[in-house]
Amino acid sequence: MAKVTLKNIAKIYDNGFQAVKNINLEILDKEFMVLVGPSGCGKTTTLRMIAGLEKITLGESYIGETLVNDVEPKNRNIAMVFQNYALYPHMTVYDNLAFGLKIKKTPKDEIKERIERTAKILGIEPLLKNRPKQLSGGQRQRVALGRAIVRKPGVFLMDEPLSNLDAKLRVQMRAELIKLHNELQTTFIYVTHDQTEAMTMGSRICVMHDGVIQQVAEPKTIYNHPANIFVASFIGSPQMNFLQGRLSEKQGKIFATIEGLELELNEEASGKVKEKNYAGKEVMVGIRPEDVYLVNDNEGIQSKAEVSELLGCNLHIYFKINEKQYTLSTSPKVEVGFNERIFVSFDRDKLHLFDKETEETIL
Amino acid sequence: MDQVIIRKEKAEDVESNAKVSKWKINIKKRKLLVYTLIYAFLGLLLLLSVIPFWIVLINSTRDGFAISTQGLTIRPGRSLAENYRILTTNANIIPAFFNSLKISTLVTILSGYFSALTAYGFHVYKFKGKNFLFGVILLFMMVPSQMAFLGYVQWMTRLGLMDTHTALIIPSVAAIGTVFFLRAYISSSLSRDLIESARIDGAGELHIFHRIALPLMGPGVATMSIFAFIGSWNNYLSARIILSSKSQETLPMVIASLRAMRIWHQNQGAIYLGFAISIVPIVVVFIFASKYLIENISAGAIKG
Amino acid sequence: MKNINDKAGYFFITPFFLVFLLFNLYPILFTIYLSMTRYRGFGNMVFIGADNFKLIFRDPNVVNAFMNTIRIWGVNIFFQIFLALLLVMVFSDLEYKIKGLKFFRVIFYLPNLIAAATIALIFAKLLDRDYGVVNQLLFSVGWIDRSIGWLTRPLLAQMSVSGIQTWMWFGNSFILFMASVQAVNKEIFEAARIDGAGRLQILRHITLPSIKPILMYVIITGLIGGLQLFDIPFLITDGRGFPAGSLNTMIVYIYNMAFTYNNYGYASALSFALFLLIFMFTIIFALVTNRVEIKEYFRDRNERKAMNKTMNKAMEKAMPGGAPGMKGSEK
Amino acid sequence: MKNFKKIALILLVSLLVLTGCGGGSDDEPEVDADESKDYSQETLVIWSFTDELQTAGDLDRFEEMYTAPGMPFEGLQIEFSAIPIQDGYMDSVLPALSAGTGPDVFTGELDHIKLFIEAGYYANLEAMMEADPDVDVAAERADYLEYIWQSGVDPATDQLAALSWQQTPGAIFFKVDMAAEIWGSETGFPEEGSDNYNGEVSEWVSQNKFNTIENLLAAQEEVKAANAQWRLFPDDQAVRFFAAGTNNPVKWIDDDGKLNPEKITEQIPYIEMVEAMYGDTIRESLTANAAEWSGPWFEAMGQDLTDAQGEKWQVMAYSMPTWGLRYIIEPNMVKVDENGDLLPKPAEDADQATKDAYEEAEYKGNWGMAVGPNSYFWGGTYLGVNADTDNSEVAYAFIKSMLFDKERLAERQSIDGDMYSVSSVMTPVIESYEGRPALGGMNHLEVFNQEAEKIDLSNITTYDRGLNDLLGAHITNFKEGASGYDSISDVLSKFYDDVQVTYPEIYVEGLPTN
Repeated sequence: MAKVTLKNIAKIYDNGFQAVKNINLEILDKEFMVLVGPSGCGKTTTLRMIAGLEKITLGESYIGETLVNDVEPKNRNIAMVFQNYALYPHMTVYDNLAFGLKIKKTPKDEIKERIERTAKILGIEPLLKNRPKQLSGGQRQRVALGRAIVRKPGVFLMDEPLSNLDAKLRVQMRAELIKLHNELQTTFIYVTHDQTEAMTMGSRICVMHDGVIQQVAEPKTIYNHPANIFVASFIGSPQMNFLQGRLSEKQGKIFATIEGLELELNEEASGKVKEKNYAGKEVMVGIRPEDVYLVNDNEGIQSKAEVSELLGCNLHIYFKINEKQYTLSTSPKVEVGFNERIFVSFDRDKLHLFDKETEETIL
Repeated sequence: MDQVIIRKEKAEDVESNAKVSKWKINIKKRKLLVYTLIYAFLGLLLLLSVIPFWIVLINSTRDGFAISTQGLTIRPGRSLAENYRILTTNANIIPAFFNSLKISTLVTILSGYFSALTAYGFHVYKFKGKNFLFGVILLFMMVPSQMAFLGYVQWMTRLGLMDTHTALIIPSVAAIGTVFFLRAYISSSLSRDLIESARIDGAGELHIFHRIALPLMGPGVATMSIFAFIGSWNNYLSARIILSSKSQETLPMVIASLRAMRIWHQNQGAIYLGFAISIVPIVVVFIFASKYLIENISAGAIKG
Repeated sequence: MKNINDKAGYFFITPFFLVFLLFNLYPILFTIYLSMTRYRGFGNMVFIGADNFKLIFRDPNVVNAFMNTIRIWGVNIFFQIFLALLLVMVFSDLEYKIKGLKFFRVIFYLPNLIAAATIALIFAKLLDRDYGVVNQLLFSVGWIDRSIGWLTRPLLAQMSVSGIQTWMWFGNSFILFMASVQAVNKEIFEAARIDGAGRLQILRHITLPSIKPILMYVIITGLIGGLQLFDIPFLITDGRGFPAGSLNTMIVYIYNMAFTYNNYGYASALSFALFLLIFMFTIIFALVTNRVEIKEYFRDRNERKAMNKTMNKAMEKAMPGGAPGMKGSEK
Repeated sequence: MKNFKKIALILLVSLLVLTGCGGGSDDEPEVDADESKDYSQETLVIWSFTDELQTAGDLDRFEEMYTAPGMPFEGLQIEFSAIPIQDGYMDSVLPALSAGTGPDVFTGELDHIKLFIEAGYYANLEAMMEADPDVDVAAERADYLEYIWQSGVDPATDQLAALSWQQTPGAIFFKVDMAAEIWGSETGFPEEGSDNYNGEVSEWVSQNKFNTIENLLAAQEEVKAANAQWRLFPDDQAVRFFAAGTNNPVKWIDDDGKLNPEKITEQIPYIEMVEAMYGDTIRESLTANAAEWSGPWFEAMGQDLTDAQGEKWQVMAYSMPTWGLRYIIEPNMVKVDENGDLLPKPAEDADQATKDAYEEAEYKGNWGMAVGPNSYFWGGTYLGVNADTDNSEVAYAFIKSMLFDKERLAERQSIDGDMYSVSSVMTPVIESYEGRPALGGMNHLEVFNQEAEKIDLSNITTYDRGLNDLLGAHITNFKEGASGYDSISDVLSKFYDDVQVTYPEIYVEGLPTN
């Protein structure tokens, strides 16, 4: 059983800096949990506290049912893949894989057998006699993974393991890691700042910001129901557009007025707004670029297309309303010229409403 | 480390909490002990490193009688002036101090300037025989200077440079190690584009070296210069071999001659004052430049 | 690529080479010439060919000086490295983060700054059998009941010099080791920790291998320095290498041979032999530290050769008459 | 000999007091001054291995007579350097001389000057003397002791190159009261009470106890047997002068220029004696293990020696030359007050009156001066002029002011009480000598004079010091039981190894190994 539980965890450095503030998180057995957030959000610190590489200042950390606050890393039944791979430069690949096992005094035959099996899984059998220096980035990455796998840990900790790979390799490794997770059936805790990685790999995602967990949920939920403006803006590319909006109630129906455009909210949203008493209040309206439409003249907000980027399957158009820049994503068939006048409207079912003060979602 | 793992009871009972907190206290205690041991060890090494300095400084202010009868103290004595008088009447320490200062300063300047010049010449220009000449330098880097001291003495004798400071100063124009270091340094600190753009601006070659290259090589030159200064200040063997008359003596020579003096046993305070005079300037130089120097020593370790 | 100004390069390196020829190269050649003469410091230099070199093999003092050096060096290098490693362990510990690295680096380096001449005399004073502070202290704590002849008993004198050398150099080694440990990615130590390595295992499997080049450097330069040790043994023993010749290092021996016994020719031959010895150690050092690189170089070369062979064969097949330009293009 | 410079340093204090006394003669000396030179721009450079020339007032005297206003070398500067031998006098002077940058006047001990002469570094002094109407060479030669004069002659030209005003025979100074306690009951030991009691005891000891190397060793054992805390000598350095054991020592180098096997055989009894004398601790040793010139070595002259463990030891005798009595032993001898009670040496912080009173007080007079198995000399400063000097007239004038001004020498002798090598100075002094209070009124100059006559310096070579050094190192190893030194043949074969590489030109096969 390799459940990981963090109870009121905090990390305060000697200089007073609070890297992590009161984190509560339960990572289930065999789950692929991704900790994501911008740099400095505390995700790596959290991971390192789970690994035992950082002391926990406050709170309790459990692996399985065991309190591990003061347990040495080696006794936590974990393995970790580091951002820079941390391969032992003076050892061959074989010795790198064998190191942990040798220290545990695993019988030689077993070490050999386990390494061979691992090497096979990762396709690194021909590299076993080489030294890290002679390997390419992707190969090193596999060896680092192999070193973790070979130990058969209860929990895999990965600290931005793909960030040093080139874009193409990264996509490939992403798929392999997911496959690996399915094969190994072990708990993965994966730290990244890349929201795409988070969305594609995690069975659940924990979004962090400023040492605080913003939201923990499945990728779909995070995308569709971001808990606050931070999560909404952090997840999704291009970024969600945020506009000032005003809610009003007319004959029992809730309308949102955005830059002069009045949209009627759907029933579910209206219910929430009424329930939380937001009618008549200013709110922050979020709308993802793919939910912004180009409409016929005078049927939406007037704007001017500034830049358009063709990405192949999508076309991103950057436009300005009241000097603020927004993005929309549409079919590449659309042709919009530079400085061309356009009119935009929003999918009323996909509006995200946030409290202006607390930045929490209303819906 | 400790392998004890405390099982957390499902029910949050008081006893278990108490166990946990007691264990935490034990860990705190042990950490304190480890820290105490480590800092005690560091403190001991620190003492060992500075105690001879401390003894020298304190004893240079005490009279010989107090030193031999009262042993060590922390309190400075009041015989500094008297020790100074005894020392200067018995040993030429002040002229020697200035001789050393003169030699070390000139060595520092010459080795810094000419090594920069040479390193620059090797780095920037592509002339015939360049690789051969640099190969020669590399080869001779391995020849220890002591190897040639007898030939050097005979050669200086023929040149009439024996017992002159010149014989100790001039060789610093060809400081092989410094050239080698600066050539490596220059390739990371000076871009060829800069030189070429200066040429396009119409600057002469020497002008470029003085106005552009030298300032950019500054930190590297400074580091090697400080080492050159320390090395020259502390140089004993070649000074002893080259110099013979009292008026030319350097500080280490005078210090070495204290051993043969009557005051060695009788006026120990004066002897210690002599040590202090030779140590203090170099330590002061070092304290100011230490951060810089140690980083460069460290950088050398990583490259090496 | 030729630049119009490249001739100026000669101007830049001329002063260096002038002085180099006159003050470095010529004295070396002169020493080699002297080593083939009988010369007493005055009168004629009598050319005697290799006689002086033949004498070296019959001179037990050379062997003694070398063995003395090895003993002094051995004890010194052991403690120097031991202390430096201990300090590296202390300051690189992942769990107990020890403060003050910068401060201690400066302090531990201090002994390295002082002239060996001064150090020799300070310790001659401190270790003096009758008046020395060290014996005074030991007496006052009651650890000894009889003065210890730190500098008068042969073995003790050697050990004292070792101790002085350790005192002078441990800080330097520590700085070098620490720098090379810090240059290693910290993650590697963490990885080892997660792999289950304890402190000593980390030291053995991670720290030591990663500082190996600099460790070899310290060991070999220590040995070379030991062979050239002069100021300390010379001044501690009033220039004689006593007691019992135990502090007779090569340079002290050469110095006395030339300036006390006025045998410049033999002294020069000894210098030259010392140079060869040091040169040998330097080469061994270079070979040992770059062992892996050298092995890999040869492996690569063999692979290249093999590849060239197959390529040549293929090319021969493709165009009979050889592969023109294969060699020329290398240049 | 090598430690001579230490004495010179001790001279400093004693003589500083006395330098004021040097009076000048009024007649201006005859000088061959060079009219074309502006002497105020010139400098006379003098190097010596002691600072005696300065402390004894010789430089002041020269300035007064030659460089003061109105004198022939008016305005001339004098640059004097004293470099102790242990501090590398020879290391400094030899390269400087061979580089041609040497001093105008430089001194040396006997074997040094042999080297200087052989290398041609000294100018022909005799030629300068002949050119000087003031100096009658033949008369000077007759006035100077023959062996002192001979040892400064350059064999190449048969002319004088260097000369010394000193003669430095040595003796064994010992405590008479201790001798009486040990040997008082033996036949012929003088009765106490005679006027020349100390002299008689010295005579008896010289003839019965110190006369051969065997007896010298036996005497040490007798001293130790008589009182377990007593030792004859402070350490074995005291017997090194008696290595030959005879007044006709063999030369180190035989006539065909090779190492002399007989010299080796001659040294063996001495090596055996040194080995027998040595003990790791004082208790085991025949000496007090107080090394020459160390603190305890000085202390033991006048008081009990307390070792680190608190045990007390007494030392009876010191081997010292002429200058040793005045500058080394007497300052450490015990003094007595009017009642004959011991007067303790005042502490450093004592008031001036106490110190003065101590200074004034009389010696106990319990020392004698005996002669060892052979006569020996120790030290002695020879003067010569650099062959390369540009100021030979000045350099010569300085030598002249030191060596041929007999009034000055007599005055100088009266201050330092040394043995001079000039009979016109010494004869009246010895004749009128009233005896040394410190030696109980004994006329020790007479003894020194007799000893000096027995000394043969003709066999000294430039190799002597080097060979003695090399052998001495191995003897030290042997007596201390260093590994590889099991017998005298080990010492010798290792010594030969050294000779072979150090002085290959004098090495021969087949030297004796035991």
